[in-house]
Amino acid sequence: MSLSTLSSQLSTAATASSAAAAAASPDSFLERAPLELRDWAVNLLPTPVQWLAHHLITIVCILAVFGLFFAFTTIAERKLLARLQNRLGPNRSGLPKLSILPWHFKHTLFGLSQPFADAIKAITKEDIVPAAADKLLHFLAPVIVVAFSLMTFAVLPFGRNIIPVELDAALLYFFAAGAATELAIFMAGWSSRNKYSLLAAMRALAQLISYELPLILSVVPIVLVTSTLSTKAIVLAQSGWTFGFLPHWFVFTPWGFAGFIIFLIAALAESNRSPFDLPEAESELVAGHLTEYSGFKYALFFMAEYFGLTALSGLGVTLFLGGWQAPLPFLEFIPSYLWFMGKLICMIVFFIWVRGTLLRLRIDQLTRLAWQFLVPLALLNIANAAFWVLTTQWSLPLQFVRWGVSAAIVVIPFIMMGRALSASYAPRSYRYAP
Amino acid sequence: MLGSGIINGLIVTAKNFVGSYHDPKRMVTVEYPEQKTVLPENYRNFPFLITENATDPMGTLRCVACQICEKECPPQCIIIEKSKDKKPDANGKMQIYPAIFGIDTSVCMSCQICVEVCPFDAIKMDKVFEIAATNRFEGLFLTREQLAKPNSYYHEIHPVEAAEVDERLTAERKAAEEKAKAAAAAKAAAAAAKPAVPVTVAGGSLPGDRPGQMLGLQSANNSADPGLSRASATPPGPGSAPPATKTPTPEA
Amino acid sequence: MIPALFLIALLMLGSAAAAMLLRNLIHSALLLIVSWAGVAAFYLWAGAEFVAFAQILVYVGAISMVVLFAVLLTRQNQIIDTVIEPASRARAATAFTVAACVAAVFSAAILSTKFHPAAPEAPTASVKEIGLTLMNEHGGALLIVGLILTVALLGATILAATDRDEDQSQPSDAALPPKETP
Amino acid sequence: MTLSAQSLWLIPALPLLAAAIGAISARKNRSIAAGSAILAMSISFVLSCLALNGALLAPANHAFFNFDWFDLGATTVRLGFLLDPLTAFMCVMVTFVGTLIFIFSLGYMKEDANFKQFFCFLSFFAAAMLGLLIANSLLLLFICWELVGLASYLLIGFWFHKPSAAAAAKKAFITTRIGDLGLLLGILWLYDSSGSLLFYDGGHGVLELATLTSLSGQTLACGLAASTAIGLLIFCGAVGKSGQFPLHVWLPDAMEGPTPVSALIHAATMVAAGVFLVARVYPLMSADALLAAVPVHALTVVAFIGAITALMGALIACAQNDIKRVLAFSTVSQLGYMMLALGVGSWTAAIFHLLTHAFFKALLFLGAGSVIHAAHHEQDIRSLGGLRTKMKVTFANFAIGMMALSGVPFLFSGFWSKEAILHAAHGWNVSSLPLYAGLAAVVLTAFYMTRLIAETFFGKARSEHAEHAHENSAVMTLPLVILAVCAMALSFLAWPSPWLQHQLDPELQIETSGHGLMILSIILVGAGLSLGWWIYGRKLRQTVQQRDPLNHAAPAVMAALANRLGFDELYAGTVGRVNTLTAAFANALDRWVIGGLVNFLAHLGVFSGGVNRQIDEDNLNGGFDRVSASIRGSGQRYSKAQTGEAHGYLRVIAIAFIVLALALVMGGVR
Amino acid sequence: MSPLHLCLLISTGLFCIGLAGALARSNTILVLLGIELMLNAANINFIAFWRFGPSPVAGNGMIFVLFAIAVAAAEAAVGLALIIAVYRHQKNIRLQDSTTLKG
Repeated sequence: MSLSTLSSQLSTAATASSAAAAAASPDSFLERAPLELRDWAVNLLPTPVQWLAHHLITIVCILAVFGLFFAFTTIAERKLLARLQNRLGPNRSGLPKLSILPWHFKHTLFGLSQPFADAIKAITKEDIVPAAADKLLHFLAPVIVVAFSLMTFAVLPFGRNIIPVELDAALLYFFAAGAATELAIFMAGWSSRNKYSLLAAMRALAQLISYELPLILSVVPIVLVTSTLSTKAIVLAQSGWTFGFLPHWFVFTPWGFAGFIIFLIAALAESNRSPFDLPEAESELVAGHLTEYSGFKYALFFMAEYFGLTALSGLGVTLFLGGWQAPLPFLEFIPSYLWFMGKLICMIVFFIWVRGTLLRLRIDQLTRLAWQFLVPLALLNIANAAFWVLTTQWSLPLQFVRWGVSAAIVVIPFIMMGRALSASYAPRSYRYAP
Repeated sequence: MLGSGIINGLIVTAKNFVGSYHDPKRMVTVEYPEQKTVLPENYRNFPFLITENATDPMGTLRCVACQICEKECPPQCIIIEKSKDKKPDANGKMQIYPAIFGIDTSVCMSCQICVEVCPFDAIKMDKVFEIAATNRFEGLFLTREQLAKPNSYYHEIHPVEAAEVDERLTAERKAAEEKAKAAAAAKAAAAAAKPAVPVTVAGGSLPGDRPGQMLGLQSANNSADPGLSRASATPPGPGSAPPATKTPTPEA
Repeated sequence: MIPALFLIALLMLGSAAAAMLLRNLIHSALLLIVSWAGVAAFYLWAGAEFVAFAQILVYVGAISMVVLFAVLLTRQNQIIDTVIEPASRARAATAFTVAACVAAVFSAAILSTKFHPAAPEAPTASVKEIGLTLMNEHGGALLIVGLILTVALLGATILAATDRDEDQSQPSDAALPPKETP
Repeated sequence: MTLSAQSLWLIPALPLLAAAIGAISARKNRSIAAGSAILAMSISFVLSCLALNGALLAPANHAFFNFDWFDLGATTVRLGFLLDPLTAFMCVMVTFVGTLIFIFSLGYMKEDANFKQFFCFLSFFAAAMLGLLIANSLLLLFICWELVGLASYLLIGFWFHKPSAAAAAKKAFITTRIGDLGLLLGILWLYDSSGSLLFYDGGHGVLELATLTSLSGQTLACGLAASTAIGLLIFCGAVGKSGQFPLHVWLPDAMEGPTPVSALIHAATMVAAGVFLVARVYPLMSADALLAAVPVHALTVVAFIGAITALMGALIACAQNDIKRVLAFSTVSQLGYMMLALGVGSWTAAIFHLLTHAFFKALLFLGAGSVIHAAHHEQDIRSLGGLRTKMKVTFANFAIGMMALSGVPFLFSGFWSKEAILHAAHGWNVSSLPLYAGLAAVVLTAFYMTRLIAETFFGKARSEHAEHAHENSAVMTLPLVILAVCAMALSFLAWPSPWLQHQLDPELQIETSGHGLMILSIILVGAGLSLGWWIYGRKLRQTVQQRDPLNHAAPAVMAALANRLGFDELYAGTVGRVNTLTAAFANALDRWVIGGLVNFLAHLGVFSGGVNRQIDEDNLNGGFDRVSASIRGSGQRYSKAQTGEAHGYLRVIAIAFIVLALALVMGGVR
Repeated sequence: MSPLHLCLLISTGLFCIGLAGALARSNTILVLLGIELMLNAANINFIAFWRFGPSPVAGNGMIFVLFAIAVAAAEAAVGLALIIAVYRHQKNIRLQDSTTLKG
């Protein structure tokens, strides 16, 4: 098998999938509504500033939608976590008492206005900067972290035609922008002039760098199979249904499933979520690199973290869960962006669920998981995807062999490595002092 | 297999999630201002003063301003100023009373030492905890008027302990009465021999001269009646009513 | 187009020059990262977006981290030399002279050369074409680069790892908490 | 996605690589050897599937790839790879069963000190076997054939510290060599008369029409056609390797090797190589079929040898007490069946039976291995017993294997393949003796398998080891389950239509002659099973010492059968005796005559070496010393220029660059 | 002055800044970073010639740069590991102090 035949096969697979996607595209009014609205608004303006307005509207939309999304994620997280632990969660903050109204409408709205109360609190709090801090970097760190985590949204296809920037190398862009947030964490830790902040920042960096590897490696199979880096094309490659009800999402293939699991774990670690929230383990370290931050700057870091989580979930949806595609053909009348948001919410709820369930890992367990388990498994999974690509043309009886072998490639190493690894995750039996 | 534990855990929390909506028994949250948990009987936080007369709290404080608690208080949050004059106490005996009695609850550490050292059972621990105030120097500094609470309130919050205290006090009073009677009889006998001299009695029989109380010992050895001492050793149940004679009649 | 180029050049050269002049190593490193980002911006300007993202991913995402770790591990960020040795002053002077000479020679060569006119339209290269070229024409080179990277990273790990003997020479029970009494 | 004939070499190359890795890895490092072996086999399995996919696209097409091996004067020796359904099916079977057995070995050989070597040998064997399968040249086939023999020798003698194992290894090696001598002669004869050893070569191969016509046209002095004689010589090789009648004696002894080896080599794959060889050269064997004049057809011999073997193996199996010996003689008997099928003209039926037999016999052997492992290497069925409740999974799988082997109807693949053979034998118009032999063997097979099951699994445990046996880990039972599923699922290769046979030979016409034979054989199977149960199952054995019920009935016959009809003694008395005498003579010759000469030459060499050293030390060394001293001095002087200042070096480079650039510009070089 | 000239001049500037830094600084990390800058200058040249050259072959300049980036990453990793090893050995990373290997 030479490389050239491989690549030619890849190209035929890609063209076939894009052609299939082009065939089915029901464009209802709801589907087009957001874009039409934007075009209408842009056309109100004079021609020279239209391109600027076009981009500004996009940016503002992303900011508004995901800003609100962030706000409600926090309240949803608190309420869900509470429910997972048999508590009620915040349910007190309601409408402010307006003196102009003759009556007081007393309803707490199930505490839904909590994020706004939190926001007001964060903004009005005192902004403390340590005297010895590197003032400029201390200020820049939260700005950079929010900016870069927002930039990752630019390449996510939110709907059939809604994609802020259509890039050929979108995945590369996503990871490049994501990588820059690590710099901000370092800056935050270093500029605080607090040695615990610095240590925590280095620890956070170690974690982020080790988990960036499985994260990217878990995406490579997708690139291998779809032979493109464009998120739009990847979503299109997942269109269609077998027997009319089995969607062609990558998560429903053995390699895709394994990749999705690796992606989920790495995404959890990459967005500093429990059980990988060592960098800011509130109950152990003070707040890691955020120790010296307060008020709005702290809120910015917090926001960036949720943006990162949302962006990674969006990427996961795009890559493995079929993006904006409907799961069943007759559900296609629901606009694509709603499907995307629905899947996104599912992912985030899953993340919250995991947070409410699992305990925090030790740092040695964390790194061991990445280097001894996820990375080898992800590498194997790449080979698995290559096998999948090679066997695209197999006839029907051999398809079962294909599935079996592909599943075996991930399941057997998973069990074997898991067995070797689970010993190190057992409750420890030694005492600290000899 | 690696990961099965994670899935089990996820199932547990999912059960919690679903259960929290249809099974109110699961919920651990108490919605505080509306609902309150019942505090355990031995709960304590800040001291208060006991008065014998429910209608006029200020009238009959048990406190005689001996200032032992003020001296013993580790954070020194008690301030007492003796009165110049005397007033009759619950037993009708003339006593010095605290002109000023203040406790700074922002300093108090709820150690209960003041209660243990008080020879008159005059200061006890309270159960209030909602003492939030907007002013640290006025709102949290409790004066004599705020501190004084009737004995019935004490029975309400610590029934067992209050019953014991009352029992002991009654016994002591009885002993004092008998002693006084004996003294009166002796005096009568003496009067028969000598011309009578009028003497006021009862002061020396107050419970302050019992060292055992400081160490937290029960006062059974002091009570003359063995039946009463047995009753004090076995505390009455929570539902039992406080002794009817809260204010025993002064001696004749 | 050209004004954008000037802007990018200003960012790139300015931050690089500042990085080489500053005495605070962390600031230098961060400014260098800005400079690398400027290079990436240049690639974007030139239409090589794949390379630009790769540059950001590798330089801003990876190399910068290694640099910062190295700076912190060698603890040079806290020791800022207050005294400048005469020898280093002389070295800086020669360095500046030599660099100026090189710049002069280069610029002269560039300015005196007349290049063939550029192709009428800018070359486009989609990611797919790049991938195919990499895998087909340069497949061997790609393998070798992969090998080099693997060997280099393994070597770097071994070089930077502490020797076992050094660890053992440390008194081990000093760091432990006092014995627990049951 | 298919695999072309050109890249078929990948299939054996991977296990070979694994064997090499196993050979050079450290002895303690178990996981590398085992892991690489299993990985290589699984990848080979995938590749074989690819090859099968390609072969099935054009079943009649013999895709081949030939290449020059080396030149010998004017002649060029050529080798090649061949891809047709026969090869592909065999490859898939070998790699699949091999992978499962490798995994089973992980558990079975866990405690063995030579674990690593074992996997090395296994991989080596697999490589040789796969090489044999893909060969398009009788020469390449023969090379791999001998390598397979070597691997078999190594593996039978794996526990070489046991004298019986060492002896068995030697016996297997030497006995098969006798057959291989015939094969080698056949190959030489074939090369001499046809000038080529390639099977298919675009019209020039030995299996193609031109060569076959000329070969069958030549007649020898004794009246045989040349092709018949060559075919019979080649068949000699098959007789040796497949344990056919005169040379079957090594196969039961080969059970001294570890049980996975028995399963892989002496049940599923290697012993089937003889059948494969005959099927491969089938056009050559059957070239004389149309010649009425010749006194005997090659295939007739094959059929009768097969029939004798089938009957004899089944008979002896009835009287054996070692669980593995029973299965070994059963293997002999089943191989006889396959030979019978080849002989009566239905090579597709033979291959079908080969495939199904590979699965259920591997299953039976692995089941036996599981039992042996659990019972701490207690192999005597009289000492076992009662394992049905202790090892439920093993029992269930073993029972499936037993029913497949006995040919229990419809659900089990063995039934269909055996049926195909009996059908072919029925249609053979030369003689009906093979059919009767086959039918008798059907009864016997069902009988002895029932006996085996009853003794091993039913009743009560009759020894300490059997008492404490318990189920093995999943790594050992999982392959059993997979094989059991396959043993049943392979029925679909023949039902509802003989798909496999059509794939192997698209021109095949299978005439149906009613269901009479099938009903007869079902009755016979039932008879065998019930007879076995009547004798052994009704009154289960209670103690180890209790005599076999059949021994009561016919002690002499049973003693002869238990003694394997005395073949070993016969061979020891004749061939062995002669061999010993010859060896004594050769030993004397070597020790006194050749040894003396060699010693003299060695002393001569020592003397001349001493003279040489004297010259070297005096004259040459001094000169070299002086030269190197002067080089060292100059090196020290030059090294002063190295200051160790990195800045300095960089500066010099930069300045030199400026100077160079200026020189270029000034010199006008553009 | 064509864009190509401009690009080349910019790359010259970057190269010379890197060179001056590498020559002047005594901290080994900064010397290494100066060398990285020079590498980047070379990469700019590749892209410039690819973009403005007379007959660009699709992607060739980019591929050069990709390889250069990969090699630069390897170089940075090894170089910084060496620096850490040197630091552990001699407790500082002044380049002029590392002269153990002189003749």
